[in-house]
Amino acid sequence: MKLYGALATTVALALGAGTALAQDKPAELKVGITTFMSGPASVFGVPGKAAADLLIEEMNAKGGIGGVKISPIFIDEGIGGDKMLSEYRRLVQEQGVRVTLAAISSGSCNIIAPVAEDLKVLNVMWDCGTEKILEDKRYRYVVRTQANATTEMVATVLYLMKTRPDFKTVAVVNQDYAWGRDSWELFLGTLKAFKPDVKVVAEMFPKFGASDFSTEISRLQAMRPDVVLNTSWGGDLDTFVRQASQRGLFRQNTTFVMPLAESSLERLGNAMPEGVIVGGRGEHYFLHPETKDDPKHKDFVAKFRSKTNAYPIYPTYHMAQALEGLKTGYETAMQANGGKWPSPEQVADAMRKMEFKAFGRVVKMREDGQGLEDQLLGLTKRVPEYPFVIMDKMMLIPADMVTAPVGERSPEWVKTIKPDILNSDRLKSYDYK
Amino acid sequence: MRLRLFVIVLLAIVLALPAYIPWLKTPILLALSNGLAVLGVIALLRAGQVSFGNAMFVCLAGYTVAFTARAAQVDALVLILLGTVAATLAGALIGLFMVRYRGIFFGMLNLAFSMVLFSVLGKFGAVTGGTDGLRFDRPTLGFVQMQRDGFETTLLIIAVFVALVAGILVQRYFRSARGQQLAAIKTNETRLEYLGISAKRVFWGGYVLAAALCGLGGSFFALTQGLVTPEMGYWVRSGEIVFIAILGGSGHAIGAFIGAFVFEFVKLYVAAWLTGAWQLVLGAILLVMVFAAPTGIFGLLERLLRPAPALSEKRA
Amino acid sequence: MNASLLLLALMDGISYAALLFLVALGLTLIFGVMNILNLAHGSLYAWGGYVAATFGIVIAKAGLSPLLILPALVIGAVLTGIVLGSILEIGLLRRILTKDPILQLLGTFAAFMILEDLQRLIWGSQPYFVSDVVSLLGTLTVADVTYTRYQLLVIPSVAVVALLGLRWFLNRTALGRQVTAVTHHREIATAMGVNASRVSLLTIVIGAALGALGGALAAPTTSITPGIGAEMMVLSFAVVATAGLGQIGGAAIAALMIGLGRSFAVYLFPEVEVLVPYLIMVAVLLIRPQGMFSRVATRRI
Amino acid sequence: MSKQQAILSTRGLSLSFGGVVAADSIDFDLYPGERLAVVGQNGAGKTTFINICTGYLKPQSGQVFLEGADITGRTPREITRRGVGRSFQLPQVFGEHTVRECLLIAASAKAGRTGALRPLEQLPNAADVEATLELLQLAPRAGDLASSLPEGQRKLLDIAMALVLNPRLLIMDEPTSGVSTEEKHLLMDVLMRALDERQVTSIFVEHDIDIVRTHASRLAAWIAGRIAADGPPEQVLADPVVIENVIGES
Repeated sequence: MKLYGALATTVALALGAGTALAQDKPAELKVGITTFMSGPASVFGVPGKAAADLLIEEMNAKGGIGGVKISPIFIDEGIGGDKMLSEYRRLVQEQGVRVTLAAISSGSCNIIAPVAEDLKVLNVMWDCGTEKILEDKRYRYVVRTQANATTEMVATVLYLMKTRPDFKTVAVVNQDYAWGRDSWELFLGTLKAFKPDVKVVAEMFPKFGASDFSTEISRLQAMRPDVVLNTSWGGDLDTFVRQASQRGLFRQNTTFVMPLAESSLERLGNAMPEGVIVGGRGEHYFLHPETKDDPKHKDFVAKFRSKTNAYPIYPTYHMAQALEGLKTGYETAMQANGGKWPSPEQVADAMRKMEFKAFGRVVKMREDGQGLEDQLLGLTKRVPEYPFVIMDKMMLIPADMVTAPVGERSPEWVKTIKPDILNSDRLKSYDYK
Repeated sequence: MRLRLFVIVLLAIVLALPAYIPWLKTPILLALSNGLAVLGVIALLRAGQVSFGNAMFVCLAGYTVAFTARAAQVDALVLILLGTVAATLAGALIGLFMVRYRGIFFGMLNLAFSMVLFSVLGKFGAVTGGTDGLRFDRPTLGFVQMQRDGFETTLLIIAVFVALVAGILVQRYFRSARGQQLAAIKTNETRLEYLGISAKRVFWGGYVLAAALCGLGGSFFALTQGLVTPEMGYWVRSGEIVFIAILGGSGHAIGAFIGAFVFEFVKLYVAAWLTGAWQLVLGAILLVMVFAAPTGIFGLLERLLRPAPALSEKRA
Repeated sequence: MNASLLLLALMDGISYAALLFLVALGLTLIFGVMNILNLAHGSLYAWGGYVAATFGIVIAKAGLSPLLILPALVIGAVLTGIVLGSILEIGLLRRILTKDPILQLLGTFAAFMILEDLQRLIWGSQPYFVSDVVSLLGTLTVADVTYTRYQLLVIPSVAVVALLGLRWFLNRTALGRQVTAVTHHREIATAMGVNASRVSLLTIVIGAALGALGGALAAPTTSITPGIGAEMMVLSFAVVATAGLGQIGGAAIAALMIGLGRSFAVYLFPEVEVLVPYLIMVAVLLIRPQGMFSRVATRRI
Repeated sequence: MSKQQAILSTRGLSLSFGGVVAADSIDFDLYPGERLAVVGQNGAGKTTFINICTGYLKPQSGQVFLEGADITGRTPREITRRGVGRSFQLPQVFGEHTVRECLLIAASAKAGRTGALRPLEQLPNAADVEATLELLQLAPRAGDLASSLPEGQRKLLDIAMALVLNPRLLIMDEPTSGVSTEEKHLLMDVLMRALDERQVTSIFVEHDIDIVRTHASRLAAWIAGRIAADGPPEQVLADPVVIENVIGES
């Protein structure tokens, strides 16, 4: 009896070994992930990392990707571009990492994209927004599993035109760095396509990380523009909103447009007034009208809350999309590869022809590596269920309507947008229930 | 002389390691570029002056390289030259104003100038690429178009050579009469004037030298990264450079490079291992240096390297 | 620019200048006594802010009246000053008193780096704030622009009190005169039997508390985030350098110049706002290399 | 001797700080080869006079002439380059350099552009340095840090740094202050021998009357910013005003 048992195990082992050889899968899939663990942007990086830990654990529990477990290695973007670059190369050339998720800041993406290309490393830009990277240069190894700045800003204008169409004057208070400047350029360019005669009354770019906006606020109070755009995030946005509400700026009848505010709502609590147009850089929200009751999503929200006691914000969803996209990419590539473990090249190619779904709608990947992710915006509203404002009058805007087609440059393309897309029946709106 | 041996060994290591561990090229190149900038700041330290703005010259050279590389097909060697020249000219100009100030005023004014450059680069995005900076494609090196790997190897060799030559020349300058006059500024400017020596002119020389070396470093930095950002000129960077100078020790040119390498790798590994606490570790190291080894790592090595050093070489 | 905008710019500048002044005051005081420029002063500002914010949150959690936050801010600042100030003085400053000025700078820079990370380890990187007190104090309207009483009245008056209080302390009290004596000439003061190290400890605690107070008072209107320390440090240096090292009254004027200059810039040429402090400093030092209010000391030979 | 041209002259030199009159329209001539001692109470204006003549202070009125050329308000650097050396009451040396290095740096002032870029030890005029070290008996301490020297030798070094440039006029502010009485005479002997050898005209401020008697060829007594008495030492020292106001306490 014993003998048979021993024999059985030996055979089993032999077989196991045999199968292992046949597929020659790696023992684990090392994934380098850059995220901000220090510096102001850690308001995104830390939740992003939390989500990564959570989701990777789950994936591995379910057998990882095609039976291969994912083992993440994190790089802190906060140590500065050059140090990050060294660290990135250490991962690739010392630890043999062939797949990376980088990065949060567009600056980091700018540094890493060409390096990844040269080192033949599959890089998924998991959170950075700048559309320029994929529009200026064609990459083979670099893809983005989420929308880009153009999609976000054009959708924002669309939502503004749908909800508060009659306005004449607009002002901007953006952080003085690339995103703040570029997003304003895109916003204004698009807006002009709808309202050629719109008047810009003030362009203010307080320095990144400014701690006092009282002068900007006074100026807005003195000018009373109809619309104020503010694409800032983190401490800057919190400070602005808090000071503005203390100063009663929100009481005057101005429409505030804050495309990144979803990531600040819980922190701001009641400082954030009702009726502000907010978005979350994509189409994902813990109260997503279509997926909020989807058990997978509910479960994620619950787990994330118990881990960080905060509701998930957009970077966590972007992380989910990156991992989900990577998984789908590998699986499609594996099929195409006759079940064999694919090379980064094969995955990179596969990731340009596939679709995947995380906690929102399906994201469709394009041949230029850009993911087509719809956009969700809404109006802030106070509700008894939450100690902070939530999004009401949500609208889901299909990505293909608001993204520059392959090979076109966004700043020029937005000027060509036809106002009549406002009448499209594909713009679905939902109330908070 | 043991020092020479030490340097040779160091060079051997720097050149040999990347052959086996390719990823080391980037950090080593960055360390060398930093080292060159530090070398410049050491010149100022010898005059007893701390600049919180010398990264501005690093940055200026970097942008010169980037602009030229984007505008025209120019070889990397020419780019390095242009970057250095630009920084030197800027240094010569700004220096005219700076030599009037000492101590904290000198430090703060340099900081002020660098912050002006920093914000201007960030603001006029149309021209400067804003805070995301300017990326440029790999230029030819020695008029040969190379892949990243070959490019970096060659650049590394050139950088090592340049660093060596710069180190030797600067050390010569330190030991020259002019260099000693510079060091005398630290202790007694009145006496210099009463010897008929213009402290301002001597200091101006030191300042221009510092700017030139920072420019040289900045050019290599830009070529290594293929991207320049305003961050290169942020005052914290200038602080880093001074930090490294103290770490390595300002008693000898080589201190700059010792410091730069230690700093680069400490920061790299600390950041990788105990994320979010690298500043703490660096701070602790700095404190230890201040109390235990005010003459820097070189000061510690010196006894091993030079049995009987001239007293003037003992200074930090 | 018309009269009402002028008025607005003034209003905006004042409260900012007041905060700036409090921090710079602490810095310049410490410099006066130790003759060391404390690069860690920015961290005191940040720590003050975090401690105050924590107090505020505790009070809010305990369901006490937000009015209690005001005293809590001050207490928080004073505690921070006493604890960090003593640690700095005993642990670092008095030990590097005789060292090369460069090493002194680097020493305090090291302290700054350490405090920055400790602060991040303790409070994390999420923004902190305590805004209830501001809303409670209400607002007032000038040229139909709304201001918070807190910014327009509370902060500036605290700054004025600090200035006058310190003046009185230094000139009228025995202890204060000892401080002044040490400021002027440490050796002589010691020779005259002043306990210099006790005086320095006291001064640095006061200076640290002032820095922390700046942060504490900022907490209700701004988000306390990593990095505000470094920011404020550079600005307060600009103030101190512009005024002239160790110039208390001068610091007030320099802070006003920079605060107002900044807010005027936002109205007239927003793009230069960030540069204003540096431009002002450069301009002043061009004309007076020692700063506005210090006299050029001819070295005795 | 008043036929030949004065090496240093002042006319109506005046300067006052606040209420204190430090120089009160001083007319003064110094002739080559003279060895002038200056006496006077503290605050009588001796150092101020030196500071004006060497360009450290600017007079409110009056002029300073060096060999007939007006040097009023010139910088110390220019005046030094014209051949006026100076030593200080508080020795002005390079504390972090060795004695030899201090002198080499001093000598390098004459090395010119290219010379200054040679290694310090290989200055064209390095020989003068060694000579001066010997002359002022500093050779034994040549390798020590300047800051480590005792007061007396630091004073000598201070003077040596001025002397190494071969000035025609050397102005010394209290060369023997802070030096013990027995050392004083040794110091002055060494010094004066050196000055003779180099034929340097000299002015030295001195409190010790013995020193003045032994070493000065001419004596000027300062009282409240003016020269109260000027002439051969014995004559000046006999002057009742001088006896009352100067020697009385020194």
